[in-house]
Amino acid sequence: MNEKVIWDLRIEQVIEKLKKGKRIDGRKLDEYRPLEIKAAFSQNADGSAWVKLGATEVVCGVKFGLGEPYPDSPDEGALSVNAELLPIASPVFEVGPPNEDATELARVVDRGIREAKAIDFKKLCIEEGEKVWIVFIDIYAINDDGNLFDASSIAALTALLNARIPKLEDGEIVKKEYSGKLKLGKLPLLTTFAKISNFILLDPCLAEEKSKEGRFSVATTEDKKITAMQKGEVGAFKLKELENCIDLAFEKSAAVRKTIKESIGED
Amino acid sequence: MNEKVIWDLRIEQVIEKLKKGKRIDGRKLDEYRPLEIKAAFSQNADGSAWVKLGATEVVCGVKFGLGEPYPDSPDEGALSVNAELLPIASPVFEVGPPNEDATELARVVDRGIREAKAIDFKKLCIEEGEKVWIVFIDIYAINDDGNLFDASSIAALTALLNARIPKLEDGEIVKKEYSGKLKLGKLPLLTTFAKISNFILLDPCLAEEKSKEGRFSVATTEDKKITAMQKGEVGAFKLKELENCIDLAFEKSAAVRKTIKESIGED
Amino acid sequence: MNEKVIWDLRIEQVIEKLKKGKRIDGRKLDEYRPLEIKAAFSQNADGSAWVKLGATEVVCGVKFGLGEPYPDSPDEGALSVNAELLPIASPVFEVGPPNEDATELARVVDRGIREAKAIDFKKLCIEEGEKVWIVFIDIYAINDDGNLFDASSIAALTALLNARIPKLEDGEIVKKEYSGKLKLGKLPLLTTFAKISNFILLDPCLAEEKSKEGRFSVATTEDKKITAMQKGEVGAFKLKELENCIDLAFEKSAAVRKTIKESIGED
Amino acid sequence: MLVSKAKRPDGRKADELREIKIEAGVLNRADGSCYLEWGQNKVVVAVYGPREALPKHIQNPNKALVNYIYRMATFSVPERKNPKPGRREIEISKVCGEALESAIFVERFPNTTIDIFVEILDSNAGTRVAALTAAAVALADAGIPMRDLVSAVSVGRANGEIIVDLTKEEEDAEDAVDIPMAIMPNTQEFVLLQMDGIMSKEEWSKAIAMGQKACQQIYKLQREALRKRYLAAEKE
Amino acid sequence: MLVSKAKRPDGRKADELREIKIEAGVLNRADGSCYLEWGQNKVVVAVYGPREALPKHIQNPNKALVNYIYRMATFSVPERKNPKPGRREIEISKVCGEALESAIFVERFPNTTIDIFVEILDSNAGTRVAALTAAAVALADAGIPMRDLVSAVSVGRANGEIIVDLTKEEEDAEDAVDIPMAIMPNTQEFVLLQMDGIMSKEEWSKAIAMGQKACQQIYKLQREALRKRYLAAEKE
Amino acid sequence: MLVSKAKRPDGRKADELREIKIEAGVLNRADGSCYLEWGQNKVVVAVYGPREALPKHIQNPNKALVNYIYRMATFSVPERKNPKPGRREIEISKVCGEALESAIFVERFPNTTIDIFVEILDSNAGTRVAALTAAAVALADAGIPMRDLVSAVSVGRANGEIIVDLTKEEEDAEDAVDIPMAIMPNTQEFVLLQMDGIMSKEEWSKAIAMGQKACQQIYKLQREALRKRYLAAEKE
Repeated sequence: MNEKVIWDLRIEQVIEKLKKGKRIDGRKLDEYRPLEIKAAFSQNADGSAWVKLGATEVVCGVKFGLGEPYPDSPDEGALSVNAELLPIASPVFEVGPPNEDATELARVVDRGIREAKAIDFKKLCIEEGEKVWIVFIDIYAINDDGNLFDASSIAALTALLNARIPKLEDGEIVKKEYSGKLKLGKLPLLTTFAKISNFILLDPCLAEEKSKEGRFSVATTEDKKITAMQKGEVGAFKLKELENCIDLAFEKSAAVRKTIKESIGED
Repeated sequence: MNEKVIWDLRIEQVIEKLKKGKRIDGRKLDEYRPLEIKAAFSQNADGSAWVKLGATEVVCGVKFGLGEPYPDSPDEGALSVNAELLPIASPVFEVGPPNEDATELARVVDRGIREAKAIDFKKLCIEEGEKVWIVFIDIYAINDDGNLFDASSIAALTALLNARIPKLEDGEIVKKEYSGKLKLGKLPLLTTFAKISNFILLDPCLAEEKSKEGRFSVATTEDKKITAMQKGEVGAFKLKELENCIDLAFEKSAAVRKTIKESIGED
Repeated sequence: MNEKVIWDLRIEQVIEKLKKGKRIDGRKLDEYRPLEIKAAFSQNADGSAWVKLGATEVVCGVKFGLGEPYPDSPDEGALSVNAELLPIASPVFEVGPPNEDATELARVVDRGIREAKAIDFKKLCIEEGEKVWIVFIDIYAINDDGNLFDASSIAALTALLNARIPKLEDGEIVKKEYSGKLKLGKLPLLTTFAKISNFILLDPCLAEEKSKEGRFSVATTEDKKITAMQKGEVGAFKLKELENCIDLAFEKSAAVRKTIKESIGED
Repeated sequence: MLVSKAKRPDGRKADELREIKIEAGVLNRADGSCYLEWGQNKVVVAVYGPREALPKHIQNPNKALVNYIYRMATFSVPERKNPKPGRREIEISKVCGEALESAIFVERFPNTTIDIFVEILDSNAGTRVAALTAAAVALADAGIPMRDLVSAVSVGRANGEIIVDLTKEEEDAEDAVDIPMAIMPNTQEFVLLQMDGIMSKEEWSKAIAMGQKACQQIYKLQREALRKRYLAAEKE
Repeated sequence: MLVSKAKRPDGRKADELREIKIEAGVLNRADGSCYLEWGQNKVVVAVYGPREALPKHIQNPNKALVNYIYRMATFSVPERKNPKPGRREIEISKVCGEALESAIFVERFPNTTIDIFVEILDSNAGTRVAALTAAAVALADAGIPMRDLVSAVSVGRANGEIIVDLTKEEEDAEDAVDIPMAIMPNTQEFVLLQMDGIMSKEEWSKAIAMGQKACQQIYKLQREALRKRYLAAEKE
Repeated sequence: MLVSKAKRPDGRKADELREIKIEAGVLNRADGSCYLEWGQNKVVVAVYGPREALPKHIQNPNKALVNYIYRMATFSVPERKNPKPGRREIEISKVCGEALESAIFVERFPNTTIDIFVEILDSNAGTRVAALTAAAVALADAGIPMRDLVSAVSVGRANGEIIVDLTKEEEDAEDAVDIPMAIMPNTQEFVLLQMDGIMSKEEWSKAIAMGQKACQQIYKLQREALRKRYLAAEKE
């Protein structure tokens, strides 16, 4: 109850300030919050990343599993992206299997990576029609202070970039030994915007998310291709607004990509 | 609430009229509502039917799948009948997995077909002990204006009658090609009755269902055999009443069978 | 509501009496309720037992199933212990999959048996790496008048002791024929205590369970080894109390073991 | 009515029931209970209620809800049953609950629920009618007012003969028909009637008549169990 | 804007829609309904509400909840679908419900829910936009006040061409891009926009422009269906 | 008490703990939180409450409910864990919640719930005691009044030696015994005690004594983490 009153005041504040061209935390409209990445934080994961975007925290782990290929792509590995909005991350998140918010998050991150052909699935074939690698990307929200989408996308890309493929012996995984790194063809990243009172804001914080009239995310690659889009939440965007978002995404994701590379010692 | 009041009035009306020997919609006690059948309405289904029985609407699709036979019948295919009471069909139906009403409906339709030996399961064996056809019959209630049992039974039989068995190549299903029609040995149909104030009514509409003190369904074949029975809902039947129902079922299902054959161009 | 009032009075009574060194049902602090065991009561089970401990009743059945061994123990069979707190057993038990209470119960019984190496899993290997016996122990609470833990442990051990291993022919189970008895290396039994007002009571009845400030169970073998422990429920134990419980468990389980042997005609 | 004299696999006559033992009031936590053995079948039933139906929105202001849950123990069948309730158990729970509700004066207990929990501990065909028979006794033991008891039996055909109380072996016959039925023994009205198999109306009528007779025997056993229970209770 | 003249597998032009039939008010139990055929796609939609949201704790005192449930019949796809809703259906339900809510005057109906149930009975690509188009008609049929209708179409690329209304065959092309979109036809604002595939911003802009044009055609068909429905209702 | 001088696989002495780092107050959305590293184990804990328990019918008018949820991330173990919680996680959640409740003044907060959520992000034996240790700190950080902190450690036997703080490698020894324990460090009372393995009472007593000593070290680290947190909070 009091919680509601506080948020109502925050929303008022967000809108008040925006009318004066200012964001509640002092950022410019097209400015990301400070980004910190800890790559490879988990030893049991084959690849991992802990991402802080402002106060928003997301962890991601990559594991390789063995499985059968899909009948219509017998020489290709597979990708499975899952996300959990842990109750740790927010007083409003609940215990239980992924809800529709977590499902949307996982699927949008998945599409960005999959459609960019970031992973060469043919290289993940072990025995055609019989055995392939399945890449599991598991994302956990640890603290939700807004824009879990971009934080998750950054965590997933970083975890993939430091992921090592397990060593096989007689068709079984050898624990703690690796045959090499996973190589990525593209580096797709999601860039997310909120619309509030006809302003378009990059990387909305929680107070801004609660004020928003629509979310728009676009996944782009380093060579300025679009690989996924998602308009979500209640609200409507004008074509001009979408076009501006796409241009900003090309520009802003480049800086994020640089931070990611630094985090894995590739700069 | 208002809904409840309206139904209470309708129930009063049903009983009032019955006492004068009349049904609420003017039908005779042993009269079916108008029946319309659209066979093979869905291209992706291997067999299908859209049934309107008065305002009650049910769709049914048949799909053939590959599976292993049961250990105790290694040379026989299998049958799986499922029903969903879609929330589309009624303001009181809920989203979710089949509840006990849907389960009963599916199992009664299943028994009628299975016990009549309508399907020759031995002909659905592909490789003994290894691979057989599984016949999936999936029933969806689209509009519930009473007697979903008979509408579902009619839809299932019609869908089976226009079902084609997929073509196999190297043990895999070839999409959109068929090896022939499924042939049925018998044409079992369910005929359902409601008991209201000691009257027995064929094909109860929704208002009659809400007034009923017991439901009785009997599946019969064209050669006057009984293949399944189900007394359901709260209420009790006298032996004489049951016997009359069986005789009526033999008679009334014959006309329905004729309409089904017309719908698939076999008359 | 009235239920609650009655239990509150019973709890008062339990504590009142304890202060005078007496238990509500007249037992000594370290005394079990009367124990009755009916071994092999179910013909379809491979082994079974019906246990009455005072008014507490538990049934247990053992079934052998065929399965694949775990990759890290290719020459060993497996054990699966499940427990259901049937709503039959208590007005507060609910329909549905095992809750956390049933899960704890099953796992504590499981650990007692497993860690004692009561079952020689190597003897349950049929074909290394391919096929092994899985021992299913299924426990059902029938009447909960307290201490389901010990009743379940007694039922599980008795059911194992009268369990017969099915006969195999061509790798399949032959119904109603057996190749021999399951032999147990140890006879582990759980002994459970409640702490109430700083008294430690053996085999708490329901009124005592409701009064308790902590439960402690210890699984012991006939050669005075400890094979499992579980402190459960809210409450704290002093080291001295735990040590006394262990000593009592060694002593009291011996008598129970004797009753079990009698029930299977081995005395 | 002619009853065949041919002997059945277990030596019974066509209209002969397996041995049935009924004991009422066997559990102390339930409001009513019954333990029943019917041949190899072993059933425990507990009844709770009428008690407040919760959550409140499921309450019916005009009558008690009757909630019948039929379950089989994993080890009660030849091959271990999955602990998760199957569609068969769900359907049986529904129609058996409806059968019993037909006999209970539910209108006397608005906003309540009468819960009937059944567990099958060993089985050999006919568990649903065994359970229904036991449940009627448990309801009476709980003091739930009923128009009449409910007595149930399965009838049908196996190996060319119309018979009562089929065993698993008979249910597996090539020509088997299984007809579980339950009646209120005083009015002879049917509250449960199902059928699996294919037969003519004439055969069906013959089977039903045998079932009606068998239900009267079962009714006698139910009353006897209740009588014993009342005598024992009086003594206490 | 130049539209390619190359013919597509089914003979359509790049900017040509498949045949679309819309019928409003087809079900008598729902408050509003619509049946739509779009090429091989067949969709039924029912709308209930605004009705009291239950359980009470989900109620929003400031607005109606919009609950959109998109499901595919098991037989509506080439290989039988698992009856359990998949993650794809859950995501589509979420974003399509949000798209429609953007057009509904939800603030007029506090504490209520508007339930929109969609079932796909046959399919060949573009089912989510077909369903959304049908749902907008069903909402209007239910008399739910809206800022504007919602018209939806999928655009994208296949075999090097920017096209509208892709078929399954086109979606399976090596270079396929699928962009489901929905707009409010009067304001041209986007309420749904998704994308699968990889393309440049220029191609995307071209596809979107074709989609905007197509939505105006679809809008016309929606209004026509509603007009027929109102005329029929008036006669009654 | 004699402690063996034999070195363990990772070079530790029998009574030597792995390195432990504790940080309190790491999350801004939770009422209390803690991040803990214990050897390879990595744990995050968030505490919410006391807050109103919902739905209302679960409320206890005499005390706060303590709801402890222990989960492992899929990637925190050598082979990817199924995301669905397993029976192990359910049992651990139950007994660890009961252990903590033994120390909390729950009677001061009727009708509320205190929610404690644990996620294991990397693991190498001893995660339940690591989590319990972190949870006690998170509870203190949330300002929940407690009789005492709770300090936890696992003791046992491997390769013939009685040791504290077993690693996975030690847990896999032929003769391994694992005894997770938690005490209230001031009263030395046990609030958690479990055991896996087979040993004599004498060995058990020796292990427990080592565990009690280790808990005092852990208690020191917990207090230190809380002290830092309070100093930092004061500065703000």
